[in-house]
Amino acid sequence: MIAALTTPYVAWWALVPLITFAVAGFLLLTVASLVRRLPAVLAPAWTAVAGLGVLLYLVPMWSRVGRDGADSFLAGTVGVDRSSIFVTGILAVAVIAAALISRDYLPREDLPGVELYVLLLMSAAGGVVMASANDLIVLFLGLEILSIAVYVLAALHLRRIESQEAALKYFLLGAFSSAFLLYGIALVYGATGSTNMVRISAFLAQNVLVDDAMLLAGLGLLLVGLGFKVAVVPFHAWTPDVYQGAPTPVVAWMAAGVKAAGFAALMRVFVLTLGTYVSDWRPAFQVIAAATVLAGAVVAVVQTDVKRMLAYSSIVHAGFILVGLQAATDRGNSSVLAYLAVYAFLTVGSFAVVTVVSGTGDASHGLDAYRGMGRRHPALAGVFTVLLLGQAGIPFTGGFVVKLGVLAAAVDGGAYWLAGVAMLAAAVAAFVYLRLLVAMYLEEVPSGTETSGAVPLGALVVAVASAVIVLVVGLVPGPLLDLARDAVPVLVAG
Amino acid sequence: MNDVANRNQLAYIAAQASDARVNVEFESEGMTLNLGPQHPATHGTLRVIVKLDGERVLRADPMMGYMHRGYEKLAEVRTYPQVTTLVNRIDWLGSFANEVPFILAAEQLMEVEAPPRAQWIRTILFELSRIANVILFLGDMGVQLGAVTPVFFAFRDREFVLNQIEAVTGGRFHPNFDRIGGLKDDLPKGWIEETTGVLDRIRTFCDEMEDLVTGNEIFQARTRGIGVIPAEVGLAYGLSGANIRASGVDWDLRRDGGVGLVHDQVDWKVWTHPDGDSFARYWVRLQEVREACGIIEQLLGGIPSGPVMAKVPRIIKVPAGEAYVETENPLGVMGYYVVSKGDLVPFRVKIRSASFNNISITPWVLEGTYVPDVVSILASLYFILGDIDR
Amino acid sequence: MILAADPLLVDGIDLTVVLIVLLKAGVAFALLLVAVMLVIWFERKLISDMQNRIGPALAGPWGILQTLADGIKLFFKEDLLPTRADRVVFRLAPYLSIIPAFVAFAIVPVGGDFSDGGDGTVSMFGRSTFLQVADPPVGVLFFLALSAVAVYGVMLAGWSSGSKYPLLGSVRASAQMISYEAALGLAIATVFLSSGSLSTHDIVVGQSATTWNVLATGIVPFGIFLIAGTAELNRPPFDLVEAEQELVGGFHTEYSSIRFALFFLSEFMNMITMSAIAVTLFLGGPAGPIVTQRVAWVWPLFWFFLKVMAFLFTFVWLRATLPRFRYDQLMDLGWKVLIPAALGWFLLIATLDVAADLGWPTIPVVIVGVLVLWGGASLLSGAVRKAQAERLEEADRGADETAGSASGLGEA
Amino acid sequence: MEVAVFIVSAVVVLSGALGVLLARNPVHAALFLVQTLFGVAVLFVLLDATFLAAVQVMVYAGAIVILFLFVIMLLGVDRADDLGIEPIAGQRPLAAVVGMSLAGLLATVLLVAVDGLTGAPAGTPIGDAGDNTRRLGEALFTDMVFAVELTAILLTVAVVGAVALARRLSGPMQPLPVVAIAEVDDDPDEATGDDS
Repeated sequence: MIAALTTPYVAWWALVPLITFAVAGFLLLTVASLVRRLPAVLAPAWTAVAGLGVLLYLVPMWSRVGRDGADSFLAGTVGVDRSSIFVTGILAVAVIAAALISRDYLPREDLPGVELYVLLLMSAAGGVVMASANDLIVLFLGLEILSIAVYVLAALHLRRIESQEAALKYFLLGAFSSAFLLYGIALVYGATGSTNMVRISAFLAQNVLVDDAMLLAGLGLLLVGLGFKVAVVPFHAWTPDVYQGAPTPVVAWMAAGVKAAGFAALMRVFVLTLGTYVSDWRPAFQVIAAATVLAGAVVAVVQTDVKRMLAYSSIVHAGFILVGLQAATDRGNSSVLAYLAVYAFLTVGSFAVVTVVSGTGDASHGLDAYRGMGRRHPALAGVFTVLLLGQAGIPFTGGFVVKLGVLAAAVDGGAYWLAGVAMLAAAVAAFVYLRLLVAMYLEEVPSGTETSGAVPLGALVVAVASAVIVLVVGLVPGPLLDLARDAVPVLVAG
Repeated sequence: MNDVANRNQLAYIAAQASDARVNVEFESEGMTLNLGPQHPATHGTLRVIVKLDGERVLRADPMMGYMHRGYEKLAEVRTYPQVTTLVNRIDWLGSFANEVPFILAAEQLMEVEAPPRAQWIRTILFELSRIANVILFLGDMGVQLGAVTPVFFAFRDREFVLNQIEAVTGGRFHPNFDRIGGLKDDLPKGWIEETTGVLDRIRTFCDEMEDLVTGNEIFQARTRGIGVIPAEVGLAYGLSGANIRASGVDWDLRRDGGVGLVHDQVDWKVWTHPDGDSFARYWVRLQEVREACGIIEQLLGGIPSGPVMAKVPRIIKVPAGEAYVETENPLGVMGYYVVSKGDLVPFRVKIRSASFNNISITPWVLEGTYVPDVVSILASLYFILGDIDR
Repeated sequence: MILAADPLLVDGIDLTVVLIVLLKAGVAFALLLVAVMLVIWFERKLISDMQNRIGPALAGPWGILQTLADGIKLFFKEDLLPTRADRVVFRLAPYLSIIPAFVAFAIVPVGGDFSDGGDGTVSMFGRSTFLQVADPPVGVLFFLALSAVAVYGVMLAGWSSGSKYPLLGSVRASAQMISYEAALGLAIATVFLSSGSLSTHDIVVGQSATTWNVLATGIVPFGIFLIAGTAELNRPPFDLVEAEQELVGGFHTEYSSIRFALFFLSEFMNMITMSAIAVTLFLGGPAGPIVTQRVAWVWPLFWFFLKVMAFLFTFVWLRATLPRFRYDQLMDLGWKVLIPAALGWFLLIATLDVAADLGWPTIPVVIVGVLVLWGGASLLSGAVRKAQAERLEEADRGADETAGSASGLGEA
Repeated sequence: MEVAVFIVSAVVVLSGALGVLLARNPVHAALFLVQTLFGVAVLFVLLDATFLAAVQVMVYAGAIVILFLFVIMLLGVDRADDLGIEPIAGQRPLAAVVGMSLAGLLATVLLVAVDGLTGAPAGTPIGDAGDNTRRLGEALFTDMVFAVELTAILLTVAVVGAVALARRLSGPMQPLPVVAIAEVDDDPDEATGDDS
């Protein structure tokens, strides 16, 4: 009576990262709900192993895509190419780092904690979906998986009212931006008759719309929706509050992972899908990028709370990435990916240090907490110095290399004024990092500060490893840039 | 003086302020609900002020006195025989039992003793009123949990018990039958056989209750582990009767008190339950009804012959002195403290009624329960409003 | 559009068709009203019998007009509006309760010959039609949607009264009805699997062709439907919404006069509708042996009403017998037992369907399926037990803390 | 006929939406939302999407708005909500400007694109009312299967999040951030000392 359905083709090998993250989360959840006293180390170890497994699996996947070319499957809703593999790699790194930082953070704050890891894994799964979505609906679902998990993660410090406040702000604005995104998707669907990115781009390549007002409106709304997620001016207002309130390991994930997934989505939607309309959206991107770098840098200067400072600095970074993205060229794309990679290391490292310094209660984020750190914790201060210099884009650090990359891409595209603005902003932002360095090395320890305390292993490993990687990339930039160059995003029909 | 007044005033203001703060806290947390004075659950005019967080009770305060009738004061202007008419109306479901401890106290002061036949009949009536009282509880427990049928069974079978009481005393609810030095009358003819038949009906009723209520899963879920009162807490609050026996305290004045009634002449058992929850209270009462049937049956078989009234003067003047007698009434321990100055009327009567103490544990036991449990726990504590507000 | 499945509407719409449809709607409406009147009397009489009482006896023979008398009395009573009530919503709520109750009955096929492959059509004024007001292609979903809407009546009545007991009642109502609607829906989903259609008419036809769904879906969904349906109706033992002993009258505490009568009416109407739906989904609707060919059209109606009566009797019987659940126990039953059971059974039946399609051997599939379900159930119960143990531990710790602070106070 | 139904339900939808915005009482706003959802359901029926119509009523009106109301009632936000307080100065006019401009933008889009709203025809029509449910199911299990599976993860995340946030911790909380809490001196000894 009922005819059998032909189910779509599934390239399981390409779904492994997504499935690993999701299943690891589900399993952890199941085990945690059945076993009464889980050893505290199990959940972080499990999470880190899942991330590591994904990272290792990406190597054969990378070469397979290189050999067979990009693939699209599940009725064309998922595409796998080297750029999505690259972003997945960044996500995996961020997951590992966040898990390692959390390992000591949760016991210190006396928080119960399997949910943090479960949500971390799930939101990573959402990020992977975003990085490989070939359909706007799938993209939206990935975005929601990622964001809802992160809203909750932001509130997970149940003992701090600021944490809940941050989550609420993030949630409200995030939900708002999701609505914009959905509206944008609806309008784009209305204009092109499909939500599939491949079909949209094919349609736009083959047809010239008599009237593109609807498409343009949809495009604008998509930009607003995604702009909220990656925190570019003027959609950045939530960032400082949320970064300040949320638990610091979560902030590390938010800054590294969420941003990577968000930019991957921006790249897929604008550069790939709506590439034919580049002349329409590029000016908007340029203005936003310029505003972002400038506003972020200037406001960062007047901050006294280090987490807020880093939040504004992440806004500046987002602006820089946008500078690369607006070029809409292969060079621009690869510069964006390289920037995302280095930026991930810079932020997870920095927030690892911030986690350690913040002390029990996750409360001391003022500059005071950093005064005289050079004497109290020379090693930690040294690592932090490297990371800050990297963020400032000082030569011989990875930050310099990737900043150069995006600027070059912009100059290539002829956006000289934008490159100029970005360099100016970088100079202003450098002042922020210098201020921290001055506080660490040149100022006295304020009286009454507890003098020492063992540095927890997980955070230390993350901080040191990031610093080393940032330095290595700065000194030997070739491999990373090659990888980023090979990670070309493409859309292929399923 | 001024200083003290100020201090008092300040203390008062401080108390008001802290009350206000508590109220503000509670208001912001949830809401205040008045269960009563008019409410289906309180069968009478008890008012319980319940502060809720959602459906969870943060605090419950019983407010009593809506039905206070001043019997203790009224008794001071009534002659001794007249007082029984008043005290009948304290626990109106087991009226005869109210008269007994007062009469016993008066007898103690006058140093008279009822003849054996009167003592046996007194005990039989005492236990009959227990049955009449407690089987209503057994039915009511179901009603408070939402099962309406058992109470109709209870009313049906209580009718037979009341008939028997009426046959002896002439009054169904308020017999006013006990006299200082004995009883008003002897048993009517054929009463003993009829009563045996009634006891069988009551036993059948108990079996019905076992079938209909006790084994019901929902009933068990609603009563087991609910309103648990540990023995020491119960004792500290002065609980008595089945309420304390359900917490595992083996204490029954019919066996341990032994004044004036002849429970020691028959073979019976004091039932206890270790759990102390609502179910235990229900179960202990069910067993007590059965046990009361056994007691009456044995007593009926061996009523001694003889007069039912000792020799007492026609106008009763109780010699000066004081006496306190308590008995194990259907609701718990009931005691009368009678002070006489040698007049026609008592100088002072203090009534220790069981429900007043039983209900005083509500703030303790209701904290942290849910609204439906408030009702079921109140029902399982089993109070009669008249027994709270005398 | 939505009514297109009825053969009456296939050949275009003319005046006769319109009149027939109006007639059907009118008859259904009148029938339902009379039925409600009788059902109220039936319940009161039956429960009186079960409780050693006589029940209504004065109005009409055997008190059969008692409901009518009550209705008239209520109609002439004063209509009270509490001062703190939300006027508009307070007036609106009874209608939100009664309209879904009326409309939901429209999809129930009450008669028509379904035996021997009959498709249940009857001929009326020369047209053939179904004995149901409407047969939308998503009929059962229509019923679920309406029962979802019916929650509003109860909920808003409680809220708009501006009084505490009704508010508690409506808070309970909202949670309870949503929770049990999930179980109800999952139980019905199993019927969809075995019938392959959402239309009530098709479901009845399908059952007459094979076996009744109560067997075809393996009893369990039927049991779940009955329990969840009772909860959905707010009948004992799930009548927490009204819970006389706790909440006085629950959501309708503040209602009087005709508005109260509307609530009363809709409650019993829902009872009839729920019974009729249960008959339709699980017991073959009007199907049954046609004993005499002379008045053949009466028999389906007779069987249908007999089956409905059986359900009504069950509802009354439950009311006479069972105590009420507590709120949290109700939620436990719904979420930890009924929904998982309904879902698991749904999956099992689906697996068997697939196995039959693909020609897998039945017995191993059943064994594996049951094992998987058992595994899932033990995982679930393990998690529940662990959570309970943890909660107890937490409570102990909390109690220790308060005890500690209390003793500390004592020392101070 | 269809036009009439469309106009009526459009009026219902729009007036409901306006009601949501303008109602002062959150419960009334939620009820207006229900009105809108019903109007949308009728529009679905008009498009022969009967399954969607039923599900729309079941899920949105029957569950989601009920939960809204549940929360509104439980928290009692219908009572003490002062809309007069403006935490950020000037946000209302700003919001009005932004909202108006957004509305203007969309209106312009609609007006400008009057000749053809869509560039391409949407996929094949989804069949008549009878076939509709089956087609929808097929789409969910073929073209949209990945989205359906993702929804499972999404819902799990939401449930885990809700449970994690609803948890109550034992042990001390972090102190509230210091934002001008008035010091209350309620030491009775001192107070009496002053008086005597």
